[in-house]
Amino acid sequence: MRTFIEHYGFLIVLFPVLGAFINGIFGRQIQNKYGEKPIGYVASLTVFFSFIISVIAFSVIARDPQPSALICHVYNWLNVNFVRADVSFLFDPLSAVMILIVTGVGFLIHIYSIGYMKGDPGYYRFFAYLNLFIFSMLILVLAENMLLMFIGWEGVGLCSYLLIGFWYSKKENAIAGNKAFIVNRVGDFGFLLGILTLFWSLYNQIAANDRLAEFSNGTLSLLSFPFLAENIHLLKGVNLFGIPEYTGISVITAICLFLFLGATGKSAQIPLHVWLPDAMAGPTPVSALIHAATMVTAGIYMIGRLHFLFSMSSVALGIIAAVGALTALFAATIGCAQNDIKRVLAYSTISQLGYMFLGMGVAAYSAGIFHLMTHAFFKACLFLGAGSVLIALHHENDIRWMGGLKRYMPRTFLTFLIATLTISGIPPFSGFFSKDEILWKAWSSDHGHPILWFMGFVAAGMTAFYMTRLLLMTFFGENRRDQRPRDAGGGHGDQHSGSHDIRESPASMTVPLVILAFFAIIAGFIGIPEALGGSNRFSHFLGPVFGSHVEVQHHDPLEYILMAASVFIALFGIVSGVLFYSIKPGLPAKIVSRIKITYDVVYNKYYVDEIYDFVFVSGTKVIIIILAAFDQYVIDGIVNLTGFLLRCKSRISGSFDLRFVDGAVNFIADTTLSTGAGMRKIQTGKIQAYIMFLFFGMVVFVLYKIIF
Amino acid sequence: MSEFIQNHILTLITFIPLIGGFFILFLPKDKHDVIRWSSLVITVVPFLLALILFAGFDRSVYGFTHSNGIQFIEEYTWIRAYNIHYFMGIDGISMPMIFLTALICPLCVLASWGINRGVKGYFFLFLLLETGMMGVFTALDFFLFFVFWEVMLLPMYFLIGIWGGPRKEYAAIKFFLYTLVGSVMMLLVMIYFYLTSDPHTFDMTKLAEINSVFDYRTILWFALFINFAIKIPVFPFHTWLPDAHVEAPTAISVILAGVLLKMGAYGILRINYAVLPDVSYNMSMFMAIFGMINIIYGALTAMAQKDLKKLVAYSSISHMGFVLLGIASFTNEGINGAILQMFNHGVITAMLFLLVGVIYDRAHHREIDGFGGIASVVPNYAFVSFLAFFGALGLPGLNSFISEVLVFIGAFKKYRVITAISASGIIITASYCLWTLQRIFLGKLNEKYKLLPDMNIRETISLLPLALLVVILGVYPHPVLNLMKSTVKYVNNIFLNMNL
Amino acid sequence: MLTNTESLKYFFSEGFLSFFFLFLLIVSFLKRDLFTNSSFVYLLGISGVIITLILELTLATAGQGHTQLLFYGMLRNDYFAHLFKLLLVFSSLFLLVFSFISKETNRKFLNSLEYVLLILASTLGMMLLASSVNLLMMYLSLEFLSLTAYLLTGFSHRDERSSEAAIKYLLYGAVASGAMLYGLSLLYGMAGSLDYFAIQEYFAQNNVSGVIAYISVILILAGAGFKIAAFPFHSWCPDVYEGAPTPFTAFLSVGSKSAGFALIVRFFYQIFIEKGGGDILVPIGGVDWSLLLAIISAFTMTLGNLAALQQENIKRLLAYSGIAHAGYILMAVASQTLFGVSSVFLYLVIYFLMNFGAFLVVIIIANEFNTELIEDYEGLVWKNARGAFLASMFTIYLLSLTGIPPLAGFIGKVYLFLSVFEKGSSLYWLAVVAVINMVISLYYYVRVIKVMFLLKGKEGVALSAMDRSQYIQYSIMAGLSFLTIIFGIYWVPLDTLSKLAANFLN
Amino acid sequence: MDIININSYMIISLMLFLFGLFTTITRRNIIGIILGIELILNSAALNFAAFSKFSASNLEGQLFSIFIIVIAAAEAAIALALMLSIFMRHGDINADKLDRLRG
Repeated sequence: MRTFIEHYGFLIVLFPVLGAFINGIFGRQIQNKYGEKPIGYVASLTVFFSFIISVIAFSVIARDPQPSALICHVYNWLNVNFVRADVSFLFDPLSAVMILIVTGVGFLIHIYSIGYMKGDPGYYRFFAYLNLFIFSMLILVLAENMLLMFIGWEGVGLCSYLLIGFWYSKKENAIAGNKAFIVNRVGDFGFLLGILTLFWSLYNQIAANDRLAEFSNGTLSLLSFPFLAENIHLLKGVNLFGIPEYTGISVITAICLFLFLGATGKSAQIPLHVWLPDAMAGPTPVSALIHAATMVTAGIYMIGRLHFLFSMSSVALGIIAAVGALTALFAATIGCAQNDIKRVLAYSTISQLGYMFLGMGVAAYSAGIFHLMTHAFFKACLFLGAGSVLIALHHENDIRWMGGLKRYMPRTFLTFLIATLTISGIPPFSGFFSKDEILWKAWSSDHGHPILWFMGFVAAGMTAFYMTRLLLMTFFGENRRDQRPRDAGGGHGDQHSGSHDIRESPASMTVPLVILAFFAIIAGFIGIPEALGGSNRFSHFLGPVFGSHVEVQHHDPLEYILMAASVFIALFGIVSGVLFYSIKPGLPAKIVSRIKITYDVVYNKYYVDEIYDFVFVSGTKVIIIILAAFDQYVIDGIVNLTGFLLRCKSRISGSFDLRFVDGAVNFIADTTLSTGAGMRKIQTGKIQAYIMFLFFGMVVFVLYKIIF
Repeated sequence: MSEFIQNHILTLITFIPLIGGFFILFLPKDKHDVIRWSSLVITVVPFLLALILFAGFDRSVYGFTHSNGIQFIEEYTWIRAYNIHYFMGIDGISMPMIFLTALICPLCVLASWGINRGVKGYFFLFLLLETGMMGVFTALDFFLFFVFWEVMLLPMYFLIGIWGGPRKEYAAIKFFLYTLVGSVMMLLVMIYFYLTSDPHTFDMTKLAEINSVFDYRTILWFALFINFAIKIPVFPFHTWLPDAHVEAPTAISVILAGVLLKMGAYGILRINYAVLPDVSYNMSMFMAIFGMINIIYGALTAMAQKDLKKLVAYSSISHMGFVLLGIASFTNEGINGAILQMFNHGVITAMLFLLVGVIYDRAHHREIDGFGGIASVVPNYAFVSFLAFFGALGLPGLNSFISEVLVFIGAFKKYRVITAISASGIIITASYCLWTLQRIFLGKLNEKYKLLPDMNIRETISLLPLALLVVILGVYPHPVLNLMKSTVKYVNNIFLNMNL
Repeated sequence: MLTNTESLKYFFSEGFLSFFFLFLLIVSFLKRDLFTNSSFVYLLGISGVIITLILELTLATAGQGHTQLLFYGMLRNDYFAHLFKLLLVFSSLFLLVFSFISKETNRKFLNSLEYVLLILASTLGMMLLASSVNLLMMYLSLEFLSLTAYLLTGFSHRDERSSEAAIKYLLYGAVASGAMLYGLSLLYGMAGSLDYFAIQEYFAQNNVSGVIAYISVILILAGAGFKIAAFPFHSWCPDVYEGAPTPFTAFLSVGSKSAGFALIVRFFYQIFIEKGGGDILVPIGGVDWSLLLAIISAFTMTLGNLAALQQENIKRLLAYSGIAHAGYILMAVASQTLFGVSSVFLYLVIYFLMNFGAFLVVIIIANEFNTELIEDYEGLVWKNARGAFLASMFTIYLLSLTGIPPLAGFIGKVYLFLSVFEKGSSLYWLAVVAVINMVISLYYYVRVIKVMFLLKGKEGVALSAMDRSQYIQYSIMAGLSFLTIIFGIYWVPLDTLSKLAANFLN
Repeated sequence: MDIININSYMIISLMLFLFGLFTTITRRNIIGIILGIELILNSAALNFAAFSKFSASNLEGQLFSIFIIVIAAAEAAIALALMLSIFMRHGDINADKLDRLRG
């Protein structure tokens, strides 16, 4: 079976791109001739095929986990001197898990989108982009070397740009797409610098102990992950600029921070998180697939893939953990104050990503990946639930005007309830296990620290609070549709008064919801920690990738206390949510009025967007205007400058004929022309002046000779 | 017959357009279509020859100096008294450029179907221009190289001057003066080389072998560098480019950006590096800094432009900055990346200018803000423009990414800070590309262009090969990379064992 | 040193010319009516000059290698003299042909016979000047040429500018040749002899304190500089060129300028040079005339180009361009090398082609529109086939004057730079100045092209179509432009000729 | 050394030359200019004659001065002829008026 994967592993990647090609090029004809059905089926089938092969690959790896990864080499993409990159795919437990998530959740979302996008003119375009996204994500996940990963990395950025700006007729969507791509591009800049520093410092070290000969046969590649894994130790003592006595940042930390900058760009952490909330402008399945399950997790996967690099620099890990924890807390606070259903989920994604980074930061890589998997399931379920709510209420997404949907949409409500409980971290559900493991590792692991645990702990409480608020305001209480003031923002589409016509979404949308909810429940059981008697099969499964340093078996009593504390904080969040939003509906308004200023600050996302706009966007605008003017007037337009000066001089003197201004090229040409005009003045036409000039010339030459 | 073609291929490639041009002069003046079709056929012939050249090119030969073996050599004594030879040959550096020129010229003829004033003169001058360009890339005798270098100037002046936009005279004379200032400096250097080389020779490859004999080396190097910098164009000398581009007709600005800018970089590799290697090595920091300035400055000024064509012109300045950075890196990867970037940029700028031409033929103006949301009205045009603009910003998977990565990797070895700053250029490039796309294609549909016709067959044919190249070279760059690898390896070795 | 009677054998081309001149003079007194029809008179003149040309050619080819001093050391018929004579006779032939073509001289002139006679006389003067190796002979032939030129300038008496130009030309010329005369007398005083070779021996034996020699050289330069319109002595040039009838202006800019250069080269390379080993030339006489000529050349070039930038009148523009080209040629003279001498001759031949071509176009346009202003050339190429032909020919000449490669002007410039560089590093600055001037010159040459090509013609100014009768004009035009292009690509014949001209020193 | 030697001749011819130059430049009348030119030519003739006697001890110098006289006459003739045509047109022969050709 291993040879099967080695030969046909690339099919996983090939199918989605085939689907994208068919839908992209022939989509319009198919849609006009045969309607929307075949397009949806083509797209979903291709993803399903790659899902099947992923399952085969997963089973192959799960059955005999050899240490060496399984590589499916397709062709040599780039081979210039020492820069060598092949298009080849790496199958090991980590990538197996990831391709399962990507293709599995992807397939479910494809099914869901068939229903969701019904009637949209750009139907074929949507599925083409979706397939293209799956293709890029699979490349990112299966890439065997950094450059190929970079292609996947930017490929998903492109697809998110296309999908966010899918309904491009509205200006805001297009701008949101732009914002997403440019912020990602900032991250990619960091990623690129990481690759460059890694490449050259590794090259110098290898050249130092003259192992360059190995590269002569042209098979080894400096940037491929297996090679990096073995030779990263060479970089241990090296500092950034390779100058021995310069003691500053070690090159490992520099590389990790650059790569982490790339990760924050992609996974929307603190400095570069601004694009994710705006990305909600895209269709909901897009948000579910890209901005919840797969793309945003790319950063975590990258750190997981390069764990050997990151674990060598405790400084970098500390920063990652701190940023993760901070983002979790920061996003959670904003989440509580948002009224748009999708924005709440967006901020909750940012905060959950913060958890994953926290996990990675404390070197609990398997815990991070475990939370990534469970988060993919319940967050996708939440988004799809929100999607079906939006469809039912004709694209009304402001939760203040919803309520009481429990009666009309039982299945959506049920799955939404399960997912909310999972995310809040209630024990039987998978959310509890993965989040708790991270929190435990945040405290216990040698890179961890109690403050990190405490920040995670508070964020967990807030998560429970805002999720319950969301659940209650949408599904419980009575319907507040008619209280909607005429001009309230958000929610376009016709105003249906009354609530009688809200119907449950069709089967094609609710079935994926149920499956996802089911996974949200059972996913936790494969990672039950030893403390609770489970064998934590998930971290053992990932053992070979992250080095199976089996934790010491002692059951520290502290673990149980922390577990109890996290359950307590979850319940406290839910209870306070219920208290605020169902028992005493007036209470939140009163509290808000008392802490008006802080509420406004939190509601407006700490004005981060406004600051970025002011500093960067209008800043660059000013710079480019100055530069363009500089280019036109100073360098090129010395013409206009001197032309202007000469014109006013000529108006004053009136004797010069200055028609030459339009023909002059630049300052030098200008002076030559004016001296030319001067020359003409000497030619006065008087014969005696000429004769004087003749003798004057001769006298000058004679004097020159006598003097020198 | 094929044997004749085999050993006269370079002369044929260079002079068929000229002979065709004279043939066109005798066609009847008013039969525009006959003229257009015959000139198309005339430009397709060199393309076929270029394909033969591409097939027959031996990728393993070093080239660059006489002893290493230049390919497809044609050497006849031209003026015995002064040892001037009609010496033509190609190696890894010139082969991609010849292929690019042979590819772009037929597309430009296709794009100039709209010219209807003095059609005969236009196509004659265009074919003369093609001969000049081919000659520059094939000539290996400095005298012949200089003759072709100036022959190329003449038609450009008339093409911009007669068929250009409103300020065409100013742009044309500016172009002519800037380039002439450069080429007169090269004339002095050429004569100095001739007189100080002991068996008085103009042959560039032989000059490369006896390069230690000249004194005043730095002055010579700067004279040559300024000439080629004006052509690239490098920062302080670039002001002719936006004017020339905005005023030139579409097909001419395609040629101008697609091929003429590459001659500067080609010249630096062919003469500066060959004859004055030690000075070039010392000046690498100087060139790298200017490369960086070009990238950042070009990108920022592009962002501020209101006119689409000027924007593309400034983007060319920014992309050529990569070429200069790559050349200045003196690493195998860097120089390979630079030459690949020359090829890729040629393809992408040609596409961008053709697209500008398409929209200009329909809307008769180029104000970026004048359009809006036309993607729904012209889907094919939108798709190709997105492909071109994403190619321009160096999206991985398309061709520019490979050359940009190679340049970055190459340049990072010696100039870490400069490369880091240049790498920030990709952010600025991404922002102005997307901002332009958003203002033209996305957002609310501008009522004026509700019934804008999509691309017709002629335009599609002229854009198709370029679009395919952008994608294919992104996924599989070997066809072009293999051409230059061995020559660049040799060039790199010169500097390695110069133990500086 | 041949006696007068023996040297007549080598003198029959000038002899025939003077005989023909006298014969015509006498016949004109007897039968005035024969010469009323000016076209016939021009054809007569042309045939006379052609015969002289043929005779000169036979003399040049026959006289293989044995150069003598004729008339007791007055003239020297070496290859330098023969080649320059051929060039000068050709230029007077073109002058006659152009006068035949141009309406200004063909229709309006009453006494075209005197015009032709004066032209023959000036040709004789030039031929003598090219071969004279004696101070007296040099002065006499120079004055002979100048006096006839003063009269020819003032010939179109109906146009008041022409007589003003003539009087200016005369007064300026007289003063300049007076100064030269004074210089010659000082030189004679020092060396004690009028013969070039004797003076050279004098300077070779005893080194003279430079000041007196230097002053005499500068004074002599006044006369020679006046002839080629070099820097301090150029003031007459624009006014005379504008005033004189256009064919004669063409002749002045090519013929008399080449004669002036023959004089300068002969004077400096015969007297102030000692023949070192091989072709090394050692300057003697304590006068660093290479630096002097280099400075004059730099000033001449720069002044010529700068002043030409904003000319409105095409003849004045070509005048200043002529001054600039004189500056370029002086560069080669200043290089003090044999190769420099051959470059001078080569450049003069190429300059001959370019300038006569340009003036032919000016004459034809003057015939059509009766104008010399550049803006009247507007949109010439778009008028009709004839306009397109004229405009493209004019472009070839103008671009060749700038020195754009595929044309002969570029080869001329390359030769000049080669000669300057051969002098070694002392003249590099001059090459840089020349290069900058090339760029400046591009501007005003291309301004004319811009007017012709890039601007749309004024309506209502029609150009008569190409008709059969003007076939002479077009064949000459086509011939000149063909040569300008061919010599730009394959100029070996020119090179051998110029090498020949240079070995007059041995 | 007799009193009148070569130096005195040279001084006189130099004086003559300078006077000639002075008159050419200052006189407004064309005839005045022509006179000035004649003076310059005569100074050269004097010089030649003197050198022929003193330093060259051959007759070439005097031969030269005779030719100078011939040339001076020719020049004067032509100058006067041209001046006549100027006079007929302008009515006067003021050198400063002749500035129609300039620039």
